[in-house]
Amino acid sequence: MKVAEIFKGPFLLPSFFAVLTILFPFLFSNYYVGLVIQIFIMAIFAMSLDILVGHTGLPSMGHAAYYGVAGYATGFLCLAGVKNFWLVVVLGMGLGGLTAAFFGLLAIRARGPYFMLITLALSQVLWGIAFKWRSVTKGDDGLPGIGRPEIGMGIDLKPDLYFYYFTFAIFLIVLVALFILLNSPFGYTLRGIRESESRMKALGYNVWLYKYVGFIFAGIFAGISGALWVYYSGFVNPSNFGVDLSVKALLMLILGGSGSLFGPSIGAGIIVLLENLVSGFTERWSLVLGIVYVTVIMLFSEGIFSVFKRGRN
Amino acid sequence: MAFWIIQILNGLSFSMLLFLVAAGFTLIFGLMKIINIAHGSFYLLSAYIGLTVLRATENFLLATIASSIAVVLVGIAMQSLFLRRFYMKELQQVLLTFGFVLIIADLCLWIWGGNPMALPKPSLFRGSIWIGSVVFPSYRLFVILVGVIIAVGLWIFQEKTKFGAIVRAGVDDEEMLRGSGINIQMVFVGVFGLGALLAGIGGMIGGPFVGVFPGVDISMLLLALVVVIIGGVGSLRGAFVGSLFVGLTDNFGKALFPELSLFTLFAPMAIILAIRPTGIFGKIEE
Amino acid sequence: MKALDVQALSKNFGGLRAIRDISLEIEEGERRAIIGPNGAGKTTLFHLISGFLFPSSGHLSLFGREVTTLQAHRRAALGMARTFQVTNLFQKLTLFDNILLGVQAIKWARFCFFRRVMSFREIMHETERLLKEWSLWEKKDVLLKNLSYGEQRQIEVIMALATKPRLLLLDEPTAGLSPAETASVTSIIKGLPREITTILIEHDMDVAFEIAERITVLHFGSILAEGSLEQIKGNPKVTEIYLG
Amino acid sequence: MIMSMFLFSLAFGNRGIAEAAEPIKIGYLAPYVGVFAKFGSDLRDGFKLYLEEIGNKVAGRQIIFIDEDTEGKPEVGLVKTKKLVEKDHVQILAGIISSGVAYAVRDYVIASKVPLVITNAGATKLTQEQRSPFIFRTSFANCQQDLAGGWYAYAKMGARKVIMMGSDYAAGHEKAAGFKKTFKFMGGEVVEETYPPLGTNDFAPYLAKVANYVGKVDRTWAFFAGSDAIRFVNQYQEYGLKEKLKLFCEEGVTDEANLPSQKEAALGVESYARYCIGHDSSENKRFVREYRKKYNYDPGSLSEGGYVGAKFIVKALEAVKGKIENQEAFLKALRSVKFEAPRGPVRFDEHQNVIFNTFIQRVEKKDGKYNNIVVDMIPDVDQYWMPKK
Repeated sequence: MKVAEIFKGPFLLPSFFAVLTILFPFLFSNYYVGLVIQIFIMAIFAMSLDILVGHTGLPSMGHAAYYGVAGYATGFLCLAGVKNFWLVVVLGMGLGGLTAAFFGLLAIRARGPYFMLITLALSQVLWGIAFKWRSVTKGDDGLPGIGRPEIGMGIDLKPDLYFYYFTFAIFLIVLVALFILLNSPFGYTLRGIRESESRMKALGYNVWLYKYVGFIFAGIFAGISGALWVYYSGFVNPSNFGVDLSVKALLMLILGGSGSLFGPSIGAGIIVLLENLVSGFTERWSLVLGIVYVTVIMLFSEGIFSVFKRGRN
Repeated sequence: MAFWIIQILNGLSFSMLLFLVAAGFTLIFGLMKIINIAHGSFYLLSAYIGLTVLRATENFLLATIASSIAVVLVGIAMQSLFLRRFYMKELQQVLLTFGFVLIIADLCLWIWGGNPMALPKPSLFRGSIWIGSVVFPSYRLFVILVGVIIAVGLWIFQEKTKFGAIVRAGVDDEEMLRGSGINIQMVFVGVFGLGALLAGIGGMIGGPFVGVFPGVDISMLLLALVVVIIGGVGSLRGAFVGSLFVGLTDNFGKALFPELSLFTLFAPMAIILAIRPTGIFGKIEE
Repeated sequence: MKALDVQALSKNFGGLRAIRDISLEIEEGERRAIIGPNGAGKTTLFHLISGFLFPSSGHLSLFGREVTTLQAHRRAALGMARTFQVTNLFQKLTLFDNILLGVQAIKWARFCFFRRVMSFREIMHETERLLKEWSLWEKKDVLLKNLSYGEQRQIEVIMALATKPRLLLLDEPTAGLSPAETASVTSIIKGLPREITTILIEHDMDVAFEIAERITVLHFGSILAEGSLEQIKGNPKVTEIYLG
Repeated sequence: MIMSMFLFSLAFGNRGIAEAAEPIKIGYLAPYVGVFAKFGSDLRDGFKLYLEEIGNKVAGRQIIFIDEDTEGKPEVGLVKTKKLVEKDHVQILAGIISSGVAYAVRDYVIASKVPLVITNAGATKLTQEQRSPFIFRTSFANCQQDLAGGWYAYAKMGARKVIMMGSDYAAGHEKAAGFKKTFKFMGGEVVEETYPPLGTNDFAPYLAKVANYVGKVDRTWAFFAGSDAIRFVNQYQEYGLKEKLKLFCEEGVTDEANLPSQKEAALGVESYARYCIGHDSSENKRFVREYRKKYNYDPGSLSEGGYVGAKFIVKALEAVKGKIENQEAFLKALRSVKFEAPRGPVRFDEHQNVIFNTFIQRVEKKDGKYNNIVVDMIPDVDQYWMPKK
């Protein structure tokens, strides 16, 4: 499919939204621009998790581990004076991947519920280290004062408006990268493993190796969102490893529909909007969110569009 | 010398509390293969209800009964009305329990407010006793006693009773159990209720010294997770050994090298995860 | 050169001795059927040969190479393919994707993660050829779970062939098929090129005799008898265990 | 991508608020959950008490008080600050209990050019190396009264050796540093320091260690806040240490907010404080009377901190006749505000941190109620205070 085809046919609807999001900052106040930046970052995080959950059938419950590692790396590098964005984000991705490489060795042996338990436990080990190693991570007070990076070409990312377009660009790059990765022979193999590991073994695929490499890819892409978040908020602390973060990413997949290209982004959009707008209306926003999550899972357990999909085939 | 006795007793009292919370968590995971994120919420709810009843009646036993009944009902309702629909779908069940964490936590915040509170101790155990030259609160001995009694009770339940045998069979091979004609959903409701009861009693026992405050649900969940990973997933024996290990290490860690204390909890967990992912007594699920 | 050489193979599950000291030699290009009543250990033997189970004792070599403790996917890479007694395919993927995964399994391209599958001409054409050859091309975009049981049994065989195996293990390929479907699957297997060694597990004696040249009869985990079609037909012990 | 559609319909055209005598919006940040929950509500009640005294109006302009819960967590505090500035367009920010939250929001506050009047968080660097014209503090720096306390312990209490226990977060370490600086300057020795984590429920392991030092050191210095302080003081007595090894702590430990839950365990405990309810000035007596009338509980140092913070802001607004939009003039006016607060005369030093007298107080029981009474006073203590040897 040549590039031209991408913006025809099935991609008409998303490209309409792309244009809309470009005009967005001129229609809304800075607060909503900030919200959409958060949506982009969370969408990248959810997409990275979907490599595992949607495509390989590995339900990781500790995905915040790689997000947090890249976040702290960004924090330390920035406070040490490293201003260049590309250097920091590559290091963040590297560290995310490295952590995933180490955790993958421990987790990939297990299956299903045990895999969930181990990935959750591993992410909490990092939370414990970040919380307790005060001399380095400053514990719960975290690392404040992380300035916006430089990306060369003379663009200053301090105002949220520029950071908005920058994050949108990174989001598109990740979207295309994942589109290619998940439609490559490697991507097909992951989905084969999701459907039946024994059949893939019989065909001659080294199933463990593919799961392991998939796990590392998920860590690398999660590293991007971890670094971006710390640059956006200017702050990192143990909560970047939080259980709630890993679970929220899973909810985004369930809500938006895992295993699809735009599912994670839709889920991210809905959940980030829900959290921020609901808290604007009622003080009991956490109660409302809890009820919404339960209802959503009860009704659309295969994602919000599964209701339509079920109708189609 | 008294220093060591005090520290061991401190550690033991915390271990028993951890056992109560971890035992329920590991039973639910062992049989139903789901990580019950809302397990800490049973602790939270039970402690708050217990506090209200205690303020009204000053009777610790009555408060424990009331809070336990409430928590068991919540547990059974959660399992039979919601989790049951997603049988064999672990991911959806776990995310459902996360929704319940938010609901229960915010309801408690709404009703009891955000100020951390401690349950008054039962009148019998308000004083302190002398051990050698140092004073030790008698309530903590009570906690150790309750923990041991419940541990023995659970052991008898698991080894000797029919329902206990069914649960053990389920933990070992749930498909086979289903095949043998036993109504698996009833077993799940029973186990979930039992898990809630244990965490609820933990809430009452922990109320006076750990206290109850927004956020205690997640910290209790994490502690249960550490205990279960170290002791072994799905086994009561593992939960007991794990809680002893965690309770004592945490206590001695804080006493001897405080700046590393939380880390002394997570380091052993990481090591055990590396060597044997399902813990000392857990079953390797390849 | 021997396609498969099994020396004193046995497998115990706790107390149960599922496979008792089996020795078996199959020449390259040969068509062997393994028959026997339920519980004789046929599928367990298949799992041992294909690497899904590891033996308690004994040796196993494939095309002259020792594979006793080699992992399943490494044995498959040596040119061994198998089907499963219980259909084991990718239900939520399309028929095209299923076959594609088989075709791609033996190509280096399978490791590529930076180019889309559609850009690999030879994989796409090979998949198309296979589907057309088995006249399933018009159903290429149908999700597998929406295909009939008979079609799925057929696809199990196609999937195995997609990896261009030298040794093909067929685990009850005609189980649960209608007589017409059985006939078509049997003719497909008979039509396979001669150089592919085929080992067939079959419960149905007629199908076994139709396809295979030599028969091995398994009984309670050990070999009761082995020989040409006539020898097995005439063997009293065989008829006894079947008619019982 | 449906969020664009959703937002498009929701918030189009929320620009251009009506001109008239625009209200002045004050964004208030305080924790209403967790360890600092009680302190958070005290801080808000004190702040609101003063606003009510002036009828919520300054120079004809209505004051709108928008309140956000930081949950005492730095990451949540930052999100809520952004919401107040970007969504509610507040002109002044005030409040913040925890030093961790204060450090987390500093850069954003300066970048968005909204003045922040801290009414409690003692984060030292914010009025020292990291000071800024936009950041004021009306409560205390995390070493200010601790410097006076360290000197007092050595010079007046005759303590030579102490052990120190502080909460393991920014304030804990900074306050300990202040006390240690003057105590060592005078020649005292700090035998051991331990920092239990914030939100420690069970002090048993640490207290068993303290028992080893009975008879070997003269005092236990302690700083804990909110519910940690309640549990610490109660368990300190439970382990029989109150009589054997006297406490000398920072005001937060036996603050009026904690006394109802500590009762007997706090009796006789001495501490150094920037505000003492027992201070007999006419302004303090009026404040305590008004506070009890409105909220029917005793004002602690947090309540007074909130009250004084509000008064500083309003006095500055009056000086510029309510023209908050002219920020330069408002900041200049705020810097030069001086008045008699319940705790005594207050003014800003050149780094915009408040100067006040430090009290030495002790918990006494009078007709069934527990309150702090003034034992001594050290005048004019600022954040760089040092004793004359």
